[in-house]
Amino acid sequence: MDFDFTSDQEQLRDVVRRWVDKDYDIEHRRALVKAGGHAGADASGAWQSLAELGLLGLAVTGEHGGMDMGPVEAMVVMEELGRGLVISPYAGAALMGAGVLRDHAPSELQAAWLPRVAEGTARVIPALQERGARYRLSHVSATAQKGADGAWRVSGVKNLVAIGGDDGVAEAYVVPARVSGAVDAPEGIALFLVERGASGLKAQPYALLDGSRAAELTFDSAPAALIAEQGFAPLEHMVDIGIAALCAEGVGAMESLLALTVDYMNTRKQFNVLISSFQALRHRASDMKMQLELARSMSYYATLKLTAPADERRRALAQAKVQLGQSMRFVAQQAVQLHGGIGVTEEYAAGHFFKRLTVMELSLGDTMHHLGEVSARMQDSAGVFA
Amino acid sequence: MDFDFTSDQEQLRDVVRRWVDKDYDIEHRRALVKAGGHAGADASGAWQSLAELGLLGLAVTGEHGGMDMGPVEAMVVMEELGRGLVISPYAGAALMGAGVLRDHAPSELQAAWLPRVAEGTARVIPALQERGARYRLSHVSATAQKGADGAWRVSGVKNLVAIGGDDGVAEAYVVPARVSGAVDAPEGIALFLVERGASGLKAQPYALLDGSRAAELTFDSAPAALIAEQGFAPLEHMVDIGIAALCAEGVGAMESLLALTVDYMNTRKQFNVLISSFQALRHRASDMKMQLELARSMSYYATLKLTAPADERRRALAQAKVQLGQSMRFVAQQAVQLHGGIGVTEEYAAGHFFKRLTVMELSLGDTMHHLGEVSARMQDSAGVFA
Amino acid sequence: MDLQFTPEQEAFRQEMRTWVRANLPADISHKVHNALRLSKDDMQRWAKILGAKGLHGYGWPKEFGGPGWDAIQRHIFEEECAMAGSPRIVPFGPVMVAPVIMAFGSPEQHQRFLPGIMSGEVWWSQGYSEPGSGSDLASVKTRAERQGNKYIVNGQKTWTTLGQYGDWIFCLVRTNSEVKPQAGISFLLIDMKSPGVTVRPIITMDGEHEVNEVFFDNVEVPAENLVGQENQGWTYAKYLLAHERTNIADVNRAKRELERVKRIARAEGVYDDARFRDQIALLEVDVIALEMMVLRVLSAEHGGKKALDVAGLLKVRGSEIQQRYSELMMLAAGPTSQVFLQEAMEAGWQGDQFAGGFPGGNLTAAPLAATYLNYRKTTIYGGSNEVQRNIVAQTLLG
Amino acid sequence: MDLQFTPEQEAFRQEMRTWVRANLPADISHKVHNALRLSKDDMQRWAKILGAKGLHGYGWPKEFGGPGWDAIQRHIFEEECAMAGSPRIVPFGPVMVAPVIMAFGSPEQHQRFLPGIMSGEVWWSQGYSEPGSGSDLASVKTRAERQGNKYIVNGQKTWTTLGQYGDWIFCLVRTNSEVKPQAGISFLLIDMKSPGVTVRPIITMDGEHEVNEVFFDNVEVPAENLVGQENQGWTYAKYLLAHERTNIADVNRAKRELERVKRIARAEGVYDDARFRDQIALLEVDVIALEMMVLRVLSAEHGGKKALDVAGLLKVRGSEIQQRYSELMMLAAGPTSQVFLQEAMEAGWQGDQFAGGFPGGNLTAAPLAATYLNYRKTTIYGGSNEVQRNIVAQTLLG
Repeated sequence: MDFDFTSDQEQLRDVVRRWVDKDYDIEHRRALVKAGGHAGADASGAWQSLAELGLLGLAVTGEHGGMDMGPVEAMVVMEELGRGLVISPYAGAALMGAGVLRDHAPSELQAAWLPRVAEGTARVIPALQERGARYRLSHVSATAQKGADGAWRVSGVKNLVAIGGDDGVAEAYVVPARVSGAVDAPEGIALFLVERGASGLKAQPYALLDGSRAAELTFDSAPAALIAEQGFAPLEHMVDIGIAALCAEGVGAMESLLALTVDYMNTRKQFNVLISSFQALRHRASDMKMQLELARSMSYYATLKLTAPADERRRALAQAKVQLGQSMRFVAQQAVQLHGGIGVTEEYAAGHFFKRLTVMELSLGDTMHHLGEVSARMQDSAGVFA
Repeated sequence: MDFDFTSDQEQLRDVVRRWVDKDYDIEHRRALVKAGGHAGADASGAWQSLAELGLLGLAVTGEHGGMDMGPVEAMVVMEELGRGLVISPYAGAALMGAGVLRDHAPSELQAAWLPRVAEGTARVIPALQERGARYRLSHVSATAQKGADGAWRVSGVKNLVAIGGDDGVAEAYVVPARVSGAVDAPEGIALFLVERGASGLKAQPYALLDGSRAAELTFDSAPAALIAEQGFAPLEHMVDIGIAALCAEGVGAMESLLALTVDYMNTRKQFNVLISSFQALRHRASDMKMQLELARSMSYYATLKLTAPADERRRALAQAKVQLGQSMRFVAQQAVQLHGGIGVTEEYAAGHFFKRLTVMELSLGDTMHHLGEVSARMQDSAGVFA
Repeated sequence: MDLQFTPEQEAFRQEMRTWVRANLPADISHKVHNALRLSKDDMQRWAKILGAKGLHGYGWPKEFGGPGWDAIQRHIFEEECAMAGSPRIVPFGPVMVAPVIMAFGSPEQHQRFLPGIMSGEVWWSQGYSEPGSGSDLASVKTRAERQGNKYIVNGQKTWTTLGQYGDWIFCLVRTNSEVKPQAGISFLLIDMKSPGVTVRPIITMDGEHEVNEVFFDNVEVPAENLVGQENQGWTYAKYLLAHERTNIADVNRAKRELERVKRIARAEGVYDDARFRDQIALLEVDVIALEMMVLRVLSAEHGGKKALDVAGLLKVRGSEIQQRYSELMMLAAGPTSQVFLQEAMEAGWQGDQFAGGFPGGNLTAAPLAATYLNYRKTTIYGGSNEVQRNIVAQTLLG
Repeated sequence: MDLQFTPEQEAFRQEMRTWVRANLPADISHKVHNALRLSKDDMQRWAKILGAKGLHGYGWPKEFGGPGWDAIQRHIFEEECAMAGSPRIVPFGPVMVAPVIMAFGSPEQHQRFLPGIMSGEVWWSQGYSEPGSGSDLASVKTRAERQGNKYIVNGQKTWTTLGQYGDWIFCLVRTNSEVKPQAGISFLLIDMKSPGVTVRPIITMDGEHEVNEVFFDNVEVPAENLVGQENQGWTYAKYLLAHERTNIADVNRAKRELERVKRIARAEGVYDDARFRDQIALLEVDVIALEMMVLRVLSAEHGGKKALDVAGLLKVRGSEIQQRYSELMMLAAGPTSQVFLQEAMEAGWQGDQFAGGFPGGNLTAAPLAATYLNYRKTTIYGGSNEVQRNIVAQTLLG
């Protein structure tokens, strides 16, 4: 029972933080958002930087050229990306996509893709969201069929495929498709890898409210490689990796936003005194700190439970997302409120944190969804070790 | 659309308030509670006073010697009883019991009982609660059978029969009992009147947490007079009368408690200044005022919807109880918190208000129960006139 | 005590309902019901329709060309407009500056300004807030120096809602800095086409251009545009604030939007989900309680009894409810709410480039997150909710 | 970073679990698991069992006869005690005054007082709060005047928990009123059997006698009972407060009580009611988050790194959670929670006079409302949650 980071982990944090502080300030981010997806394949240069920092192979095993790091290192990186409000498909590609290949793909698929993932030449991004599915992972109506030639082909539409700051940069997608069963059945879902250039694949990009880009992917008998025929458990695992990443990113973002708010309260005057002198506002700041620390605690919990058996892992990740959802909403709303007018402007950073925190609540299951999961998975015993 | 009270109503309020202020201060109440049920049949003298003030006939028609007043007058009286924290089965007897007889009983039963109700010589009190029923009115396992002689007999156990400050003072009870159907079916429930001295009726009194007294009634083939054979709708109506009364009482109690809190904040010093100078506490008081005014608004709503068609009435009363439940909890909890240590003592009045407000939340359906009702009865349209 | 309106009031409601539904353009009400983007033309078209009927100043007394309605009639009219899906009246002219001009302006000012406000021809803006003033409105820094028969105005206003469309702006300006802040303020009407007036957009985090900065650089304002007396402006400003009254809770719009929450929840398949539905039910109770509180205030006002002291409560609760319904709508559409297509907020957009018309969901989801973002303002502006709580506490505790 | 305890820690836990379960009297744990009334004898019996094993002062270092455990071992022991249903250790002796005596007392005081505390023989009370002091502990008014080799103490303490059983009381007393409040306070140990000491009960709204007023009327206290130096008492008091540490969150008890919530909900038929179950689920998340926060603090303490600055947060959150689980239990039992039978809170009561053993419900409902009432204190005592928020804000904002 130990929550210290190793010196290697602290160093990793420093590396990311230094890059963020130097190359990714809020002005830089705003310029990226303004440019939308029209600025080219790697307008931000962020992916290149992440590659140079060696972060893209974080979850890739050594044999495929990666750093073979674990959930704690992923958490460290995500906290820093959150702190800097970095727009990036890092979690989707370097953690979720790479993770599902590493843990669940046949070895030849791993050999074909993981080295490219690690060196930064291929992003493999999950394409999960279907119309009407809301947050139910088992709601898959995309279909996959095995041809006479033994090759798989996928048809269907996936949405909200998070491609980061630029359009069309993923080299492949992880796609759940149904090989049998009813639309909401967990059974009969297989996971596939579909390449960007596959015939029958069309991508239509658009903006999300946090300024990042996403795409609608339409698959029309697109050739696909099988990752896992019993795909639902790997899908859940991949999503849990994503939830843990979101939790860590949320912690980083809330930490920045609280610091911004504290600074503002100690600068801004109303009625001729600093607004940090008003007790009602001081208590609000104290409540934000509470939510941040509860969230940080549950982010650790999420990360450290990623390697637990599936049942225990799913329950813990749902619990964590409920806490993060509540914390992110509270911290975001109160930060804007404490800033007053300037908090709602596009010009000032607080609003951008607000938007990113809002998107995070709506991603991979919102608070109500995960509350339902916690409720359904509740046990008689209680606590971290229950 | 008019929320003014008539001068008659204002006069009624004055009459009750003067009696409360003069004869029913907190010391008086504490003595009653201390004496428990052991001080005799009318230790408080309150019932006698209420009779002398003419309030017991409020809901009784003129032909039976009552004042034939309506829901608004009942609300006025209940607000004042709430303000004075009067322990009394007034709502049960003078509003619910009298009301169900007036609106649903055969005329000979009315003639036999309503004049005695009006003059204060008979309390007719609802006996509703069964084991395992929680707040479901349709959960009735007590049974009624019609003998060969045409007479009804009731068997079963009812609990939490609110008998006010003294033991065993009700002269009769309104008892739902099943003549057919399954335990939870709304159909097959009839309403009966069972007299105090009926053979086979045993009463076992005990205290409630607010210092009032209740009883467990055991009916063993106790002779009963039929109020209504189709009893469920009358039962719902009677309970709605009770909910409106609770709402009004809650408003009165919250008003007193907020005033007490405001006084305390303007008296008590900490760190050498009045605690009313602390902004965080000031905002809390402001939030209490908000809850009080929302509650008052919904108490009016409840009262004015009592005469609406059953569906509309039930929905409105559930909405009101949800508001009152939330308000009462918030105001009670914050009042004690703002008082600090003294707030939790038996000696000081705040705790007694806290306890009464807690009981009111747990009576005739708690907040969660009524939220379920609101949710189940929701319509596409919205608002007071929807 | 009676929850029902009188037969006369009900007849009035019918009359208004008939008129509004007959005269409100369908394209406008479609936009309002679906929170699509309203153009200047949309807003002004409706203002002029009202104006032609003498109702753009529906709160005005008869002597100034208004209908002379009582508080309940005004409420009924507001409710019918809201439920029919009409745009909110831009308040700066008819609701804000007009009553000040009526009460404190000269007969010449009455004649000059009121007809254009009533007709909806002249667009007014508000010049109250300044950079750094926040909730402390009396800290006015914009100076107006008297030079002969004109004032020279220098300074800056901010958060000027829809100021980009403004023809005129009413401003609090400092005409005396030697006295305590409240005592040196004047109330000035300024033609926004005057040389030296610059309007600069403030883009809010929903990407919209709704508010502005307004700069005054040696702007010459004829002295005849001073309302009332020099240095008495704070009195008029307070009068204006007191005049905003019950509609501050905006409960009629809340009712319409609660119905929209239900429609969206149904379309998104969560209306029958117990967990989500409970949240709607809680909001429903909140809206009804707010409406009852508004009705109590109206009744007191109508009856001429002493006013209920709940104005601060109405603002706090009304704004919290606005935020909550905008949040619930967004949560109803769930993941799809993340999609942020500016063009999808324009009426008529169909999203043919997407497989299902709107990425991953229903077109109704297009404005939901934008509204959620936009409504963060409601607990900040018009006297922040913290300031409102201060006021309520002052009344309670001294 | 690791959520697991080390094999050594797990072995220690097993050892403690075995010992606690073997030595905790079943009648006592039955009462604790069902929130029934504990007698003085119950509490002292357990204290003496711990004392005999040298664990009543389980936080003490070896040199004073304690086990010399580290923070994690202490936590594990507390958890095993809590989950087994042992009473909370009455903290005034072993947790509060003992560390002060160890740190600032004389060798004679060590020898005289520590053994009786460890053994559980001597019951200590706390004399900090005074009428009107509230969260302002430095406003001590109880005077101690030095006369030769003794102090004459006059004044009053209040909120003295379980003071009716007290053998000794440690008090903050004013020995100098010429200086600023904090500088004139001394830390005095007083034999409660001394002439002039009167203990008067304060009955709380749950009807219990748990707290007391303690009056001092010319009480003679030997000067050798002064801890440390005269007028340095505030330093010792602060040391004591800092020593209360992580257990302030009482998360282990929260875990046990959350399990009890679930048992009660099941017995009352609401465990499978989605609406009620969601509330339990929310509480479960709260409890786990609190436990993780406590574990983080322990880890930091154990690792010797700089302490996490979350003490105020632990108190606030821990007390809110206590209030919430007590409330949820009461709501689970619903209408039956209104029944208030003092006698039903005694173990063994069967309610034979009632048709079903307990009026209208289950016997487990007997103490629920009383606990709900009693727990209103948790956000008030030990530095009210408002004061804790002040402290957190001070750290954040300066």
